[in-house]
Amino acid sequence: MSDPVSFGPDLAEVFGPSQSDGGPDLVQLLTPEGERVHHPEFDHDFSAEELRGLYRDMVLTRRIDVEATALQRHGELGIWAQLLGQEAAQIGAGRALRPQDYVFPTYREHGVAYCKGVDPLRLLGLFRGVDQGGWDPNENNFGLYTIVIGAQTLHATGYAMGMQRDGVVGTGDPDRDSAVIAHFGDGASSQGDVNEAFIFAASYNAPVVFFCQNNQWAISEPIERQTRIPLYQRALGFGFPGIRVDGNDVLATYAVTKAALQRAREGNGPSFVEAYTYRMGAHTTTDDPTRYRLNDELEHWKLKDPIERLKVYLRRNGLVDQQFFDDLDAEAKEMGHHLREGCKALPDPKPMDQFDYVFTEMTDEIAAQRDEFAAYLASFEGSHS
Amino acid sequence: MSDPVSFGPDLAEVFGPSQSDGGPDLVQLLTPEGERVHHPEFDHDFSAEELRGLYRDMVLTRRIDVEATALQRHGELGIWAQLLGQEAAQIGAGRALRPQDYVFPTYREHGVAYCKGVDPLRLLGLFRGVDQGGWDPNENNFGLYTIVIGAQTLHATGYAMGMQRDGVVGTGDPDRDSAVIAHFGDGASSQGDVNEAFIFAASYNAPVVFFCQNNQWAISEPIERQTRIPLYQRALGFGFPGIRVDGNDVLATYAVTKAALQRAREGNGPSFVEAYTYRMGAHTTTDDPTRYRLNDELEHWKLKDPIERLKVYLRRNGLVDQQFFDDLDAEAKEMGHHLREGCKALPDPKPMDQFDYVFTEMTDEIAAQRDEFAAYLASFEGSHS
Amino acid sequence: MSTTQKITLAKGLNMGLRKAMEDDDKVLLMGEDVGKLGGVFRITDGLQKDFGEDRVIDSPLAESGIVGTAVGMALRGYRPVIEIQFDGFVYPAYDQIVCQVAKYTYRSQGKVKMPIVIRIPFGGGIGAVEHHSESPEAQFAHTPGLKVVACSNPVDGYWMIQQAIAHDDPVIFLEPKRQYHADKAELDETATPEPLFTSRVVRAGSDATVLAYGPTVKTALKAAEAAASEGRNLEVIDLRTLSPLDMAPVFESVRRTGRCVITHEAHVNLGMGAEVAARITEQCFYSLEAPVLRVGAFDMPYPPSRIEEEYLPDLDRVLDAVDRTFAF
Amino acid sequence: MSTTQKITLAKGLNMGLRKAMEDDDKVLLMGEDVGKLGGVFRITDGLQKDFGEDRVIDSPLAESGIVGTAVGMALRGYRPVIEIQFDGFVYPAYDQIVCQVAKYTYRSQGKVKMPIVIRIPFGGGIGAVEHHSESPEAQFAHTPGLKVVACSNPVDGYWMIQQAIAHDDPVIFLEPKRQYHADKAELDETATPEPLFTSRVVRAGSDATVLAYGPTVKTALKAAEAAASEGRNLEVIDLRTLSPLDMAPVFESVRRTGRCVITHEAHVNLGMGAEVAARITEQCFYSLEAPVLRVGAFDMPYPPSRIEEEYLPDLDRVLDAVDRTFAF
Ligand SMILES: Cc1ncc(C[n+]2csc(CCOP(=O)(O)OP(=O)(O)O)c2C)c(N)n1
Ligand SMILES: Cc1ncc(C[n+]2csc(CCOP(=O)(O)OP(=O)(O)O)c2C)c(N)n1
Ligand SMILES: [Mg+2]
Ligand SMILES: [Mg+2]
Repeated sequence: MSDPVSFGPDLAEVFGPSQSDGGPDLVQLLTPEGERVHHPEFDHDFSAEELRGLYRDMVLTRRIDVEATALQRHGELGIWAQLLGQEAAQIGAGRALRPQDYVFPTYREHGVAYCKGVDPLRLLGLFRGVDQGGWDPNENNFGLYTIVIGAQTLHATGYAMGMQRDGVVGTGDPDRDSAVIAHFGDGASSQGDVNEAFIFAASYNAPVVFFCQNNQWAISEPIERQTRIPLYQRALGFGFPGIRVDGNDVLATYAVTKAALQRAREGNGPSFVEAYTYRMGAHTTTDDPTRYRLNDELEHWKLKDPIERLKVYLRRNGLVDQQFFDDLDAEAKEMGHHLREGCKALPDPKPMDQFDYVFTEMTDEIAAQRDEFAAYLASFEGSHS
Repeated sequence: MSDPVSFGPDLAEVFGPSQSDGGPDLVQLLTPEGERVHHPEFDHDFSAEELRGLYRDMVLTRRIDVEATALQRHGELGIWAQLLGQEAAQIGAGRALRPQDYVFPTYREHGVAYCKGVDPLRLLGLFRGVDQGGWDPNENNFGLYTIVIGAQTLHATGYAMGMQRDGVVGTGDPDRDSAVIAHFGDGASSQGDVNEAFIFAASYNAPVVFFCQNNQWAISEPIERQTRIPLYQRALGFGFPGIRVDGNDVLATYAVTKAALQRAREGNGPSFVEAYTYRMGAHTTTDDPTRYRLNDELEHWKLKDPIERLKVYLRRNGLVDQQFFDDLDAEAKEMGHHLREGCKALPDPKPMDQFDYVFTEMTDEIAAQRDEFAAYLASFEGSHS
Repeated sequence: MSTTQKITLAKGLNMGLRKAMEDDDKVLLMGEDVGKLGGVFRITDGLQKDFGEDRVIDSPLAESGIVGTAVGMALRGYRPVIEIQFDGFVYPAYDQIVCQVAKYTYRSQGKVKMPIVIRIPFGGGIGAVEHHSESPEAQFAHTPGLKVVACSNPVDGYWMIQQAIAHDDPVIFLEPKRQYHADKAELDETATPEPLFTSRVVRAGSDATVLAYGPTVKTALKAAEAAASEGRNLEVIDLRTLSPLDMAPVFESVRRTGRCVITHEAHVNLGMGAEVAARITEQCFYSLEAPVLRVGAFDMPYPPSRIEEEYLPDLDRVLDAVDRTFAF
Repeated sequence: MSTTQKITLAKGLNMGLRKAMEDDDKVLLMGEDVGKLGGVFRITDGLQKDFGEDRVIDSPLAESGIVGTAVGMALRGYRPVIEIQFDGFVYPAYDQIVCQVAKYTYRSQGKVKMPIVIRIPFGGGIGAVEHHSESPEAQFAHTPGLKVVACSNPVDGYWMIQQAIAHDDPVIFLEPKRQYHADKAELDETATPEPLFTSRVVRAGSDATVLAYGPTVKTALKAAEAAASEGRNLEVIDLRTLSPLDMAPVFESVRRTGRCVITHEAHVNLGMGAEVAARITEQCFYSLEAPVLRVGAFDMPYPPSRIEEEYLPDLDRVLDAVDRTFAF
């Protein structure tokens, strides 16, 4: 029996071929050309106002990103994690949330933060080095940015388990039923923590949506290093559904995420959404993507720009006029102004205050260190060695 | 769109129903009643000698286990991890190995160790507290027992990557082509490390077989805590085949593992074998399973005893005579004697020697500690405080 | 009117956990085998039966998962109490502990609390196999944002676990596993316990100070008894809190005695003894008749259990160190 | 005839890695982004191009996976050199490091070697966000079975990385990331380096001893210069090896000077300074005019980068501590 046997189910049959354009399983409601298509399962009747709103959100989000990138170039931020190209994935997901839903972001979820009502200016603090997340996570149900890859997926699962215990899952009351969304990247899917989060969520049937923005790259490493089959299929092995949506299609991302959240809120447990998208910028402002990827790829994805396709659709269907664009332009400018001025005005942290934050109440040990440090600093006043 | 949607593929459809008896996907060649059945993909023509050999291996393995358990009861071992009920899973897997294949065991792979030619006496050292694995892993290509759950699956994957670099995979030379087998339990499947091992193995197409003995329990926790779908299906989400075999059927386990190893040796990458079995004893000799599981369950599984069914088959088909059983009995007794006598004769470790093993060459620091300790011990000679 | 009962450490912890769960329904227990089995040491015995599966949670076999989900539950307002099955199995959760549990409060400038207790049965002496006898306290004490305490006796077990659970910062709670079922002590549930983050003089003396915590407190007390029979009067302090340290009683003692020995099961190199010695030397420089000496494990991995007692600090090695301080 | 060239630390490490790979084809590099990108700091720049993807391995994004597979490769006879992208990301691999890498040789009674080098860019001062400025050395030095070294300059970088790779025990190799592209130094590739596990006096002096390693060596040297201008003559020792420690030159120095300050970026509490201070006090008790003083981070998580320079030990804080030793 040394001839090669077919071992278990044929993977290609189970999963279908992997395709660089997202493959046949990609859920799409708006093509790159701006054509509205329909999906048998995931669809939604968008009102003109909804569509204009999503467009506006994406434009403002891109503006936040462009502005922050410029601030980094001008030395006002130490670094910035750009989201260029991922606006639809983030706005689609962010707008599918209800106020009672809770978000666990990575370091790139600027668009989701915006949807949750976090002042974008607050996002700059971390990158400017004045704080490590200046917003109150419980004010907008938007957690602090998490830098250790994947760690937040477990927090999300635990938070969702807390919701279960609070009796806010599956009650049938739409204002009460709640869910959690955990954001992470394609690279993060390789971390033990993320896979453990899948296991815990499945085991307890926790109301959490694992929302992965597969932007094709983890710094210099392509998605093929992390998985050899389409990533959304990872979920199947853990016993919950996975689905791939066109992450550059804000309508599809909205519809799919909404369904996933609803499923969770209703007590039907976790699911996995792979938003198939592309990081058009560098990993961060300190990265140089020309070292590891071809320009062709970027050009190819530029044709799928998430904002352009909705613009074309809105125009073609007469849902917008010039006034809309002018107003939005003004709003974006205002946003830019807010960030530029606000950034420079962000107060530097006070070294002496830092001692306050280590514990909920300062220990004697820390108080002693603070006092010594104060005395040391005071010793420079007047004479200086 | 607040009605519940069917979200992604229907799991029950993809995976089939989970069944406590192993379900329809269970590969079996010998029924609990000792009836030989055939499988379209995984079969093997066993010679009478092979069959008698497998039977003998299981009986001797059980004897090792029974003997060690008794030694623990008599205070000769601090603890013992029993394999009662898992003989077929271990012998099936162990006999499928070639000498050049390498094993990464847990703490329970006594049967596999035996197949690899490790003197069972050597296994006792760890449990007696005289060493932490007294065999040389490279002598029999049998790694040291690993106690931290799941850690060895990564070692296995790395070792397999080393084989790839050594050019001993996919050459077509059966004496050269090699593979690794990584043993772990159902509980272990929840560890980040195990899932990372799947990812690395898939990413590099490493020649490793992940061999999981699903004995239904991780100490007191049932398999349902770790997964809500059959465990072998976990592999599919990582992009390699998974298969469930009747782990109480030594013939099926042998055939399936052999195919999996061959696949790996030929350069076709990792696969996952779930040996569906049952831990008939306690987790270890310090465990009390009556606290968490019903006797009924045990009784149910006793009817599937891995040794009994092969005995019935051998007898019914006239492949054995009384002499065979008598000889085997004598051999088992001899094994018992070897373990009992050998165990008590295992030399206690010498405290002074321990300093030698921390590093490949002793550092001055450690030498100083050794010398101080020696002087301290010497101070007791003669007078004593 | 106080009623007292004789309890083991295991019982004290079990009673303390029960009390904490009764007092605050946000308290949850999580871990491997903590439910039906009541934990491999039976510390959570009976609690799932009485408080249900939602509050005493058997987890999948993944320590990072346990701690990581506990962080999420704490963010939702719960007070998770985690059992790590054995000391050597805390490391898969190390990242979540040092990067998340320890830092969340600081990261959020105090806006977020992390009232998580991580219970770790620690230390050796039970004849176990590898990874079951570790003393990982120094690594946690080195990490800002964590508090680290160690109980040494049944009564402290009862009170300290309740105090740790009621505390709003994360606490690494070390339990000397060899003591779980060893000695009994009289518990008066109506008494008022001392604050959690305090050291305690457990035997007064004047010739030298011996510092200990967790399992070595008993060793130190035995050493003091033996020394007394030879006319040497040792003061023994149970540190109880390892981070923050409560050094005031230590300084006071060492200034009186001039000599100090610290003993723990952890490796000497960069163990708690290093920090305590450095602080004593900084603060009591002119009082010291001898350097602070440290008695702990040799700098090697924990040995096979047949010889563990030769490696663990014992009465003789403590006395030997005391003798050496007198040789200065 | 020796030819020399001026190199940065980044260049020295890159050259050293290349040399090690040329010398021994069992040497493999593994890590996130070490291949095409050459690492986020470009330390492995060009190596995948020249040695191929089988020897310079871009890994999935999982640190435990990287270290765990390296253990397997070491068992197969390879010599893996791992790059951890930033200090703060070593913790997911902590379990594999302390329970497997550190213990395998001991567990097998010396039958198995673990020639693994784990390179960690460490320390702050680069204006980074959280988790990118940590100093985790004490945790590894506390773990028996690991060796821990820190380079401080380009020439040491070149030699030490080769020596670490050629060494048969696991080495945690700390690289002061703020120095990667800072100063250049003259490298003579034909020179004979000192042994790996040795400390080195980098400035002779007689009034007090300042100990440093990694990024603080430069700080200490600057402090010594400033002190010299005020007539105080500081001896500076670059510890280089943190485990094992090479204390002989330190004891010799402190016995002469009677005063010692140690500085590192890690937290003072249970940092390397605690161990070094304890050992000095034990061995040089009668020579000490003052306690060994420690200058390091306050016991809080690493702060937002805008104020990191106020937290990191600097020239002034080192001098202040030296002053304080003279106040005794
Ligand atoms: C545990 C850990 N390891 C490494 C890093 C360094 N790092 C930051 S982002 C990144 C790539 C993440 O890729 P992905 O998950 O795809 O997210 P993306 O940045 O593409 O959105 C890496 C390796 C980290 N932050 N945490
Ligand atoms: C990291 C870690 N956590 C916890 C333990 C304690 N422990 C030992 S065996 C075990 C259960 C293992 O179950 P499973 O993987 O199913 O293997 P089995 O013992 O059933 O063969 C546990 C929790 C451990 N050894 N390592
Ligand atoms: Mg990505
Ligand atoms: Mg099991």
